[in-house]
Amino acid sequence: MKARVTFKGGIHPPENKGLCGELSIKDFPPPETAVLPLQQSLGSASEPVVKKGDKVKKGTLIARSKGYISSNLHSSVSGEVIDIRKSPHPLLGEANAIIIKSDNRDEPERDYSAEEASADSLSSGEILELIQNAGIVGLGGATFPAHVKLNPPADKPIKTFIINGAECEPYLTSDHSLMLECADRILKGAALIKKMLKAEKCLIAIEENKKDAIALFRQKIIQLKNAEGLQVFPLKVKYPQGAEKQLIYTLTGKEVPSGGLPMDVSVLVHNIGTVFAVYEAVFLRKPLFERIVTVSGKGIKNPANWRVRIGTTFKMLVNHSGLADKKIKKLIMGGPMMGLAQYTDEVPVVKATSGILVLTSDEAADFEHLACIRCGKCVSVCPMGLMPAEISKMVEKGRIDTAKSIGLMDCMECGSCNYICPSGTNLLQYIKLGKYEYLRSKNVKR
Amino acid sequence: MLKDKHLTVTVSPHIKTSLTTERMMWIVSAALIPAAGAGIYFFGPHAALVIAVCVGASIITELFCAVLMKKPATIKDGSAFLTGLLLALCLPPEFPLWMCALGSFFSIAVSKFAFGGLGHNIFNPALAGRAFLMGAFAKEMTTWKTLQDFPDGITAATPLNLLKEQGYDSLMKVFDSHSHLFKELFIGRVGGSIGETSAALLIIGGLILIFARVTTWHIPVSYILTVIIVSYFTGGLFDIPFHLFTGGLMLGAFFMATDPVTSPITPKGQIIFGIGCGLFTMLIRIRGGYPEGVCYAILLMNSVTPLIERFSKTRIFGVKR
Amino acid sequence: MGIEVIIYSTGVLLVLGAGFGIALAVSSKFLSVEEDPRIKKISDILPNINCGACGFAGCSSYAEAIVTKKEKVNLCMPGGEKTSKKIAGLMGIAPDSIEKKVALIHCCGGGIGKKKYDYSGVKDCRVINMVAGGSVECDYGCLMGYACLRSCPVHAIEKNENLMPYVIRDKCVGCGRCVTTCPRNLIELAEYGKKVHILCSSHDRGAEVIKVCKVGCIGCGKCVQACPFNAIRIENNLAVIDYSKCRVCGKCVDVCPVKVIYDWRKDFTVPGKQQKSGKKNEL
Amino acid sequence: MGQEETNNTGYFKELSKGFIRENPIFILCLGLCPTLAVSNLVENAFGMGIAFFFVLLCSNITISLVQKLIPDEVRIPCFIVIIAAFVTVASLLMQWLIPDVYARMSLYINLIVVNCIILGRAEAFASKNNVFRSALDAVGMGVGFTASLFIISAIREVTGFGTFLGFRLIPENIKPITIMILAPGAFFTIGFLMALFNLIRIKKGKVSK
Repeated sequence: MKARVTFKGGIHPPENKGLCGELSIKDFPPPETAVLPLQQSLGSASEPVVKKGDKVKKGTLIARSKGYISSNLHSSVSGEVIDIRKSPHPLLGEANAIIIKSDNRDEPERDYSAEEASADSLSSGEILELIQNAGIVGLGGATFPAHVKLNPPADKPIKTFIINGAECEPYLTSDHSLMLECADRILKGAALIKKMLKAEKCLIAIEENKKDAIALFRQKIIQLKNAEGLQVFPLKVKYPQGAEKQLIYTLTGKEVPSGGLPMDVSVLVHNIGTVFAVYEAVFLRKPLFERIVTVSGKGIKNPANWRVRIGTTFKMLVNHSGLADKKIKKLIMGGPMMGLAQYTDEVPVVKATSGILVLTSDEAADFEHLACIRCGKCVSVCPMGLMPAEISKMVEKGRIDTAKSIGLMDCMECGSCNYICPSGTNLLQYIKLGKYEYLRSKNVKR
Repeated sequence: MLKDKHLTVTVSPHIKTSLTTERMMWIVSAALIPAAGAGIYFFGPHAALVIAVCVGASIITELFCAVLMKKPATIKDGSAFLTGLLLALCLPPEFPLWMCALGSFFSIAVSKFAFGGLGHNIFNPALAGRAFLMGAFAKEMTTWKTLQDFPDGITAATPLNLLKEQGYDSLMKVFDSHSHLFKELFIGRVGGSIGETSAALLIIGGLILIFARVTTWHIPVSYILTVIIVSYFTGGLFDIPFHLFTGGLMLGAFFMATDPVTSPITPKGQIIFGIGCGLFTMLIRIRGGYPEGVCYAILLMNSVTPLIERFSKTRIFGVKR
Repeated sequence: MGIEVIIYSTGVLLVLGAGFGIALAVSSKFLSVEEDPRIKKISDILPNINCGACGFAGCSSYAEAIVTKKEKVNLCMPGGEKTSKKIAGLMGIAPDSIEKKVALIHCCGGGIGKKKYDYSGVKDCRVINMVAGGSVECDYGCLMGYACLRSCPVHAIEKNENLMPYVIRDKCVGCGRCVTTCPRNLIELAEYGKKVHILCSSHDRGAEVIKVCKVGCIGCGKCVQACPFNAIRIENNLAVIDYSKCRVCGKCVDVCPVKVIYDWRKDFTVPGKQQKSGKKNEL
Repeated sequence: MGQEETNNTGYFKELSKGFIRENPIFILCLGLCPTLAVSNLVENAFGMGIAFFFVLLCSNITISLVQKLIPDEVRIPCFIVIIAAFVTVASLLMQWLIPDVYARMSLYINLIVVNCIILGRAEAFASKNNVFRSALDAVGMGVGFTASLFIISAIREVTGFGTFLGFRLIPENIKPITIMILAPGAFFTIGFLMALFNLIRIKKGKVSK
């Protein structure tokens, strides 16, 4: 099956995916000290269950989820808890974190390499519990706790389960390399989730620039015995192909209503990394304490994909990969389109870190801010069908209500408009400001 | 070590397209150069002087206004250069130079800076300048130059003028046959404004714009299609190429109507805009007092751009109509 | 012009005037809409800067609410006591007391505090605050994005020489727009009469404050001891004045080691600047 | 406008406000219709200005005299009657004194009846102030209007015809700018002068940007 339909809009930024060279995953050595921020997912921060001086092993639970939308946190090294204090956080600036000093023995809590035979006979509830205990969150970057997403309300059954392997962000190849190395396991995880959700179909969506992954998955599915409803779906190469709503539209033709969730159209989307983490949690009983991270950008001498423990600082990764002898401008967590710029390299890898980019000043060029010439490019690229220039102008004038009425809150902040704008106006920043102001005014009124 | 480096922190996205406003303006200017060159080749050195004066006066006016309004002077972005060039291309080749300068001044100072500068003007500055000159110096604006290498040298008027004032027969007398007329029109060896005569070169320039993604196909295609349809129904098959290749239609459709500032931002709005331009152009050409209607048609549609935008909003994803 | 013209025109005018006069009388009886004239009068009294401090969309809707919904007459902060009294007189009720309040920015170190990173993008503190927790090291410091300055309807906020925004107290009408605008909640409305304030909001421990800012409250407690009325307490590492007890003696000002307590009766109006008052008051 | 305190100081202020501060054309934007119509020749503009001045002065004085007599509800019809009477007088006078100017612009003279400056001053000022102040206001506004008209027409006549009061200023071989004597020219001129007046006011600090 070839991708025929696609969503409206989108852009084609230079991919730069080739920087990483061969797509093998290398193991990054466990860090001397791991910094594990308590806030790793959307919702509330988790509550520490260890205190200063406690000995922990790799995979020991160190913080428990607090509230429904929250996640567990496990130690990524074996060693001693030396402090719980405020430290840099890649998303929040600063937040409380558990600091663990490694004893260099890397002792696991249990053996994570042997596959549990009994996994196939588990009930849905048991699987969910395993997932929740393992502290799995959406690894695409949104970090929504996986057990919440996998437990839709009874009146909204899931018919189609989509595995998002689009990885449309430039530079990043972590999902791609994971797909190439662990196709079998991903498929196992996919089958498990599909069974658990009682979904009719399971679509694996992969962008066409990852031909080898598409071929590999197709071949594996043919080999599989119970591959009913399992399908690989090649996607047109463009950004933001991996955005949830756009992906659902491309694959099923259904539009998630404004303000709604994918389950409103009986669809559930999970990132490829999350599916892999689910496999590990259920079949290996391994909690989420490491993930694949792309370290790339033209500022890096040897870009590569690493399997990194959560809590490793960016500094270690960057130094290990080597800095290129160029003018370095930005350090980014995530992709260049939606990633967050960091002010220090002391921040640790968290569950949301899909990539670390060091961009040189010619890649991340600053634009001279010129007047909007109303070229309409932002309108034609907006995948949500908004008029970003209008919205940002309204926000700039302080007319938040007008901005709301023309779709301010429908923006998903993909940044396409900002990328394409020839005048270099900061459309997305104004839209973010507008959202902030709108939520704030709503809170005041309450 | 990253620590010693100066890290810049911004909101995402961190990469941007290389197609800047500045580059867009220069691409448009470059796309106009073949047509301008043809104008100079056909009409002689005075045409080059007209172009030079218009561009120079535009840039000087832009500088002057920027200083007066205490705004940073934006000569580098090429918008003043482009306005001057476009204005020159829709002026007659023998136009007095001081009038060129005055028109450029009007274009930049009144129709652009008085509205707030680049991005805020309601009317296309070059066309507004032309309309001003038309109002101020009607006689000079309709005095066309005779082409030296033309068979009998009597055609001191554009083909549209001939048709309007002397009728179909005299047009045929000058050009002998349809095929000859269309050939001359297509190449551009007819009377007219400096840059509007050579349809072939203008089409090439327009295609450059579309392929360089400076502009989209919506306005030119809907404009030209409307003209084709209207001319077919009002005059028949002969009228289609005649109306397409005479006057400033190609220049207007590819370079003037597509001016981003004064046209709607939504694709649907751009199509409506193009259709409106086409209808008004044909209305003025067929029923109006002027032989040529491109300039006023586009100016008229410019004035309703906000209205079009209001009625051609894009559909927000996930929102049912 | 003959005499007959005069007579004729007089007659025509008379007849027309009588006819239309009757028509007017009839229509005024049947078509008139009862509108309370007090609404317009109150509208005229109100300052018409539409600041929104009263909680209504604008001055005219507040005027309407006073007449139709018997809203309190002391809600107009910019107008102050004078306006309140005038409206009360018009409505025939006793005026409620009104305290003049001015905005106060509880930070004076944004411009001299340590920077966390180089920011580039929209220069608005509400945006800067979203990026990695703000561009200054101090978590409670002003980000110098001047959203307050732009939100002020009467241009009462300016930048001082350290580029910190400050409030011109005599221009401020106390509408409270800047209070809701500030993304770090550094601004509050303070009584105009109580002229001693602590210009810092940092709840960090003293050692951390010293690291990032020269003019940050370190919670040393010297002011607490100096206060003869027990009006100052240390709350979560930050000195806070209890205005119900404060008698504005100014003793705390002198003992503060980091100079974050300001006395507006002395000869400076601009925090961090020590400028003679009144000099920079014009726009 | 009418809310100035009625103390005895500032008579000069009352008089001079029409020149620049509250110039009827450039600041208050009143009476643009005759301004557009008659300002392409200085001669016409002058005639219009004089007629206008006369009507404004007389109506302001009369209205301030009878303000107590007129009931509030029917003040507009009464004002119109008064103004119309003076316009008739003015047009009769002009017909007698300067017949050739009158012939060119009789229509516009009659239209003074509904000119918004006169009605506006009557409504906003004369009906609330005493006779002397109203007269001062009328003189100020009248002079302001006439002067403004004179400036506009001078610019338009020189650029559009190349003449001033009929004398040729610009040599024949330089083409005059035809558009300046058409309605758009009036708009351009008024627009530029308005910008100039606003600039003066901003410089003086009367208006904040």
